[in-house]
Amino acid sequence: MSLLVLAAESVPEVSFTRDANWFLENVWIVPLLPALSFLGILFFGKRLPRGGAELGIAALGLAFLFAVVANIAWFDHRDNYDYRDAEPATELDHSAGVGDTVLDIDGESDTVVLAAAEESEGGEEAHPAVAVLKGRTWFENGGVAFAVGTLLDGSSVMMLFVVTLISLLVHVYSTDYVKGDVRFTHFFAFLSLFSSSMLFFVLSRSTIQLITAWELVGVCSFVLIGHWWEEKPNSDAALKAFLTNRVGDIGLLVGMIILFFAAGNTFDIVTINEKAVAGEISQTALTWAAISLTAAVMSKSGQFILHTWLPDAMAGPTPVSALIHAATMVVAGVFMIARLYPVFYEGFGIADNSVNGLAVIGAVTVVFGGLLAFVQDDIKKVLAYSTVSQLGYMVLALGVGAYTAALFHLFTHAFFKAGLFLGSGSVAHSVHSFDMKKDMGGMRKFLPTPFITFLICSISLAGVFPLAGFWSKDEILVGTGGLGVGADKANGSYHLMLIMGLVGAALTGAYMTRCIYLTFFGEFRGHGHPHESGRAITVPLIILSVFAVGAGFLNLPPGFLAGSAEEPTGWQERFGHFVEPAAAYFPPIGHAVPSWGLAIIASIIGLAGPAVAYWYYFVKVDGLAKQTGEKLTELPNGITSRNAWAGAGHAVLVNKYYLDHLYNDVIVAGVKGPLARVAYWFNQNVLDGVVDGAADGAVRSGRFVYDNIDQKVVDGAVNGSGFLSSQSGQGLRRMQTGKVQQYAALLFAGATILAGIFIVVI
Amino acid sequence: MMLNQFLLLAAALFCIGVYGVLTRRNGVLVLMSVELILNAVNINLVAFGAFRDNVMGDVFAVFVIAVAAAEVGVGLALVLLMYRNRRSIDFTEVDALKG
Amino acid sequence: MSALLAQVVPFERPPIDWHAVAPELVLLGFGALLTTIDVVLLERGRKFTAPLAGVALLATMIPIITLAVDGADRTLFNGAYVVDNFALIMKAVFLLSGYVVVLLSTNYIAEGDYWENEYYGMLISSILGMVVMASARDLITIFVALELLSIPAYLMATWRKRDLKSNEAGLKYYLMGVFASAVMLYGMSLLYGESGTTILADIGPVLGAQADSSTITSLAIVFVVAGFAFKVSAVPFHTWAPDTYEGAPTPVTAFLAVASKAAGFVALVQLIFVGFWGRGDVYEPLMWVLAAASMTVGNLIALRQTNMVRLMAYSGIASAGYIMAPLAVAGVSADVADEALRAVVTYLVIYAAMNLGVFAVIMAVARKTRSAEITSYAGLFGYAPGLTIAMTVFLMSLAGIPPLGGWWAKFAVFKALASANTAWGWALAVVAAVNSVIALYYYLSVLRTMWADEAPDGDVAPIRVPAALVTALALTGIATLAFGVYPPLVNDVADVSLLGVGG
Amino acid sequence: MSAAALVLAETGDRLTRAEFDIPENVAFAIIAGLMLFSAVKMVTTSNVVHAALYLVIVLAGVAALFILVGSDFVGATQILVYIGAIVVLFLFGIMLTRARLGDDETVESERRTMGVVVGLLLFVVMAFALIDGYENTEIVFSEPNPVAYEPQSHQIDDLPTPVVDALGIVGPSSDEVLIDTPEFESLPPELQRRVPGAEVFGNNKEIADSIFSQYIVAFEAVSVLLLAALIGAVVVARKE
Repeated sequence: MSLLVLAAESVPEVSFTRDANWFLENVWIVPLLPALSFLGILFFGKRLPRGGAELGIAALGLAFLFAVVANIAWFDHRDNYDYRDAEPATELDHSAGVGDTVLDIDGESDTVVLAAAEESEGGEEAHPAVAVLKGRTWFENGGVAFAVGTLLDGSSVMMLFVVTLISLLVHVYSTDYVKGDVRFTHFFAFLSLFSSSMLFFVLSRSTIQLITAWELVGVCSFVLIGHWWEEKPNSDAALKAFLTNRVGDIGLLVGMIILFFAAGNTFDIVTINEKAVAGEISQTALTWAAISLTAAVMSKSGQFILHTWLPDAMAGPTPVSALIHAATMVVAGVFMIARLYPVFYEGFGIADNSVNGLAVIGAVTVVFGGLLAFVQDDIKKVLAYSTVSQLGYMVLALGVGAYTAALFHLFTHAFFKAGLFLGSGSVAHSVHSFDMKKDMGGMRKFLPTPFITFLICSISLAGVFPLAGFWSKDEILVGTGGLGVGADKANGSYHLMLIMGLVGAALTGAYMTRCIYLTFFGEFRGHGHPHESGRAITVPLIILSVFAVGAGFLNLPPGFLAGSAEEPTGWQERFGHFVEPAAAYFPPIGHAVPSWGLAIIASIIGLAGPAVAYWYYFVKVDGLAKQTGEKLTELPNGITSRNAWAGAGHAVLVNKYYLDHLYNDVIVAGVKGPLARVAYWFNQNVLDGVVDGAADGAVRSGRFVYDNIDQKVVDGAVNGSGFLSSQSGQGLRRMQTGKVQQYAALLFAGATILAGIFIVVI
Repeated sequence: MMLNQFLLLAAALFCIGVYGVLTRRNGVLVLMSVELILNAVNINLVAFGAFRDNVMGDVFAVFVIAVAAAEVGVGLALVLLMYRNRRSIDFTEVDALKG
Repeated sequence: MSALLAQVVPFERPPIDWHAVAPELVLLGFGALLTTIDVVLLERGRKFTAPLAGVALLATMIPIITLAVDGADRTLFNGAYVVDNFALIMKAVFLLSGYVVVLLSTNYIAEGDYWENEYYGMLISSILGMVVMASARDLITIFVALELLSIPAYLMATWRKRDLKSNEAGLKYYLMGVFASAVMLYGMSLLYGESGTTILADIGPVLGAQADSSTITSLAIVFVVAGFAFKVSAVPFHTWAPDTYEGAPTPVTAFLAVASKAAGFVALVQLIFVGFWGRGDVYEPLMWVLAAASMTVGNLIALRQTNMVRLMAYSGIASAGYIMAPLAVAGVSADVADEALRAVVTYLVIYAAMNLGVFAVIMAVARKTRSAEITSYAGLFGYAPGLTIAMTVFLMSLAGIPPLGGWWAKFAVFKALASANTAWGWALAVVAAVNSVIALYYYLSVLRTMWADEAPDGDVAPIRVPAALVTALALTGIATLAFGVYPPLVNDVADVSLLGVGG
Repeated sequence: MSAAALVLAETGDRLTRAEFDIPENVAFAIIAGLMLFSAVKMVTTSNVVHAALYLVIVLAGVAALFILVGSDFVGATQILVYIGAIVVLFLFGIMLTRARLGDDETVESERRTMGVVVGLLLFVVMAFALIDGYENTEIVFSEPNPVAYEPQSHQIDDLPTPVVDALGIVGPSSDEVLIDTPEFESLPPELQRRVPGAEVFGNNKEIADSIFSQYIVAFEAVSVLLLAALIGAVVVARKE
């Protein structure tokens, strides 16, 4: 770590140039396009043949193309930019530090490319890391310049790709999904604004811009969650989402103000980061700023205990949920940490700590969210809690210093979670309900395409090799550096986080298995005849599942297939190389070395969860259902009644099913008899108990947590504080008696008592 | 003479005025009590003026007297209007607006 | 000693900088013209009065602009009257919000057949008082300006003479106002006694040089602040505000909620930054208590309101808390004082725009529903989408959602509190933060009623909004948006300092 | 403050009001006692007209105090405006609202308790601050200073000894000396007024001068205020 710092100091830290790629310089066009489409749809949408949807799709399409080109340009920029070629910008003030110069005093728009040399650990040739900064002084006030502009580096250019792609697909999907809605045009207008705000957010250069975009994202989500506002639960949910977010926003505001003063009156993100890295900001200020900002992340990114709005937000239309959960809104919190990573890194002492606020919150959220997903009957709520859990992974990763892993998981998660949401939407669309137990079941027959894509995305989410989720989750687990994994422990050893992460992995597979069984297998329990969705719905699903399969290969761990840990080649660490800034505004984080052992163990644990769930649902529940001919969704009785059932009905019913198989086995291959008998005994007496117990236990603990902690304590606290303030408002209201002389008494007494206190005390 | 002779007398008048303001139901009496308070202030101002040996206190007192005249005029107009609307000048009855 | 000169030197008029007092004179001239027209033309003059009042207020802006362009600080009458940037900006705020109030009043007063000529005469006198207040740096001038702006306002609040509620509103406002000014006067008399002068710039050094334990000064500061805390409706001196707001004619309510409150703050700021400067040990904790109490009590009671105007009254009480908050840390250092002053001015300017906007919508809706109950706003989106969107913008701005003006106002307050970097400053920031969440809740409830509920009785006839109200809505709406989108508009004007800061 | 008093006392032969302390204090005690009694009666009597008369006594007492401390102008204004106009207004108010004479109202004990508690609390706070702040502070009355004087000759006999000493006049006591303006001005204020022929004013001139210079804006504002209050009160109070 110190080596890195030294290396960075040994070469000229900063140089400036004016020759960045045109697409990188003018990336502000990307958020502008959907913003224009918002206005266009708002004013002309109703008069267009497709109610404005075409405008939104066209804008997002263009933005997507722009983002793709910008990504390609970034590859080139990132790899081939040589600070030695850069001409110093002589007209800029050299006395200013890195990033200061971008506050164009003259108000002219310049592009300033900021570079610092990175010396990789292997001692190979220095890779310059550059961020393309472009800005304009918005206004100056009290000697402080408020700059607006774009800060483009690997992470933001990656986000551009994700946001525009997901948003484009959601737009396309929505043309079918909300067809015929009363506020069709309105919906598309805000979908565009939502995307625009998020794009604006990821490109923000100053903290002021960041806050504005953050709030805009919040307002758009409020409008979209409450899209069907005529029903009270929907507008309640929107209100709750907004209010909960507001709590965090205050944290954001306070954190940014602390940083503003601590970093010497600047809103510039790069400057703040640099000063944080260079140790020019006091530790206290950084810690408090990090804590305040963590509050913001907790509300925005649905971290325990401010996550309660997220499941409620399912009241919005499904495409909105997909957008919120995959690309916008909830990842804003994670991205904000990444943007101001030095603040968190130094503020929480991530490098030399083994427990910090961020990591703990993330770890708790991973397990907590996973457990909650078990007991939801609403398919979207399963996915919502799953998002909570996965966001926990991202925050955990950032908390343990695995920066790349966090962004990589954000990247892969965006695809499979969007795929899952849109898939659930297509199922729900055909049965007009989100209730898995009441109205779904056996959907694979009716909806083959959504079934396949849902399955692929689920497997990816569960982290099964070699789908996208495997790679990103594995990287996070390695990044914890816990229990001796990851050779370079530059970021401390987070044993607890590793364990929680593994538990979460097992839970993820399990609840998704349950969800798939309840939705797609068994007998159809709903009414009517579900029908396959149209092309506008299936095509986005297919595209997303392709990404869900393949996105992981963008960041193969070094040493995989070819090369070695020291010399990654080809696709190895491509993503990390792409997003991780190696510059003075980024902390010198260590990189964990992947471990085959951990990957295998994690895979086993990760598969154990689904295996248990598979056993429970596909084998036992399904078997029982077939046996009795009932439409079962759970075993009629869990482990509680197992003792009474040991030799009776349940056992008989289940056992008979297996006996048939076993007898066949015995007959077909008689030699296997004894083995089978041993296996059978083992099955009946050990495995069955363990499996049943595990599945039942998970469900029960999930139910307990949901009922007692989530609904009663957390939600109760949130609602209770509202109730309490409302009640105290009522009490205070009684002071207002309407009698003028009592008012006068209050006036005189108030003045007297205040005066008395001040006379005596001061 | 002691400065506090005047100031304490003024304080007492002030508090008697406050008592009147808080307890009288008759609107005109409340306004009279207000005059008591304002006169207490004037005693303060003039006493301080003598103590500080400049005329600012006296000038201030003259302005207070002038403004008090305007205030009384307006106050009596309001009380009169109240009487016309309600046939009563009992301030304790005025409590339609509350909460 | 000056007395010696007096014997030989006959009275000579002190030199008067006519340019400096030109705004007051222009306003005074128009006010006299208005009264003369009333006396000469009687009823025939009615149609001229509203436009003339509007012209009067806009014409007064001209000398203010010339003074601003000139830029020099002017001190008159031994420092009793000062024309500096702060004064000019606040005068502009008073005049422009007065102009919007004229727009709001035009149809209301004419259609209600109220005493129109006299009404605008009252309005102009009151605004004249405010304009004087912005420059007054002397206890006597502040007192007289306060009375000049208050007494016509008492009368305006009761202008709907036959309405018992209006009557009650005026009476309560008057009584509480008189009590508060009595308390304030007592405090002023003590200030004069302590320092021997009424000029704030001379009082400052005297108080600053005192020992920390001057009980008289503590009593004086608390009493004087209490008088103005009444004016800005800070808890516990707020009780009049909800009742008066509800009962008074709505344009008058708007006037009280914006201009009158701003005038109170102007006086408070002048007193604190010039007169009490150096006694931060007294006014800082005092402001802290008042700010925290106002925010909390105002917001909590607002949660339970069913009447829109009362809701705005409590929201205004809470806002008063926000505006006072920076004053609670103003004495930490000169830099923080600058920051606090900027925050107060920024908040006042933006608050004027958005609050007047809310009242414009309330008046427009009341033209149809004849009610200010929140339930009567149900389904507004269905038949008056324009008004609904305008109200959404104003309420969101009040709640502090970017990129609307109100957000900058809140931001300035937080920034000022943070810049002090004291434990008390941070604590107040936390109180303000919690409160801004509570505030959002009731604003959103109103919005939900407007957007989501069904119109009562299914009455969806559109609202016809007269031109004057449309103008008012447009002005305030554009200002609210512009302040948020392009903050330099307000930041540049708010970049002021007071003459005489630091004694 | 006592330091300031000492300095003044050292200036020597000077007729201050302090020398008349005893009669003035007696007068003060009588006036103050009467005022307090009347004030208490005013806020407690059940007869509204009596209350107005008690108010007159208080107001007259205030005027007397003003004159006692040498603020003749304010005292005169007090009598003219308060007793001459405001009390009359009150009486009109009482008549117009036809308040019953006699047992006008009863004060409930709850309200009385509230009033007593707040009033006493207020008095304790004020008195504590005043006693703490101005304990033993004396008002040192200086004579009203403005003096008008035309240069003229005087018999030395007619001149007070301090003046003779101060001007350093020597000569037979029957001689006439001319005291011109520069000489007159060189005298300390308390001696000036003892020069025969010097006219002494109250502080009226000073009050007038400062109202029309330093407080001119306030003065103009008050004029607008009175007009506005007049018009507004007429609108509100008149019948329609």
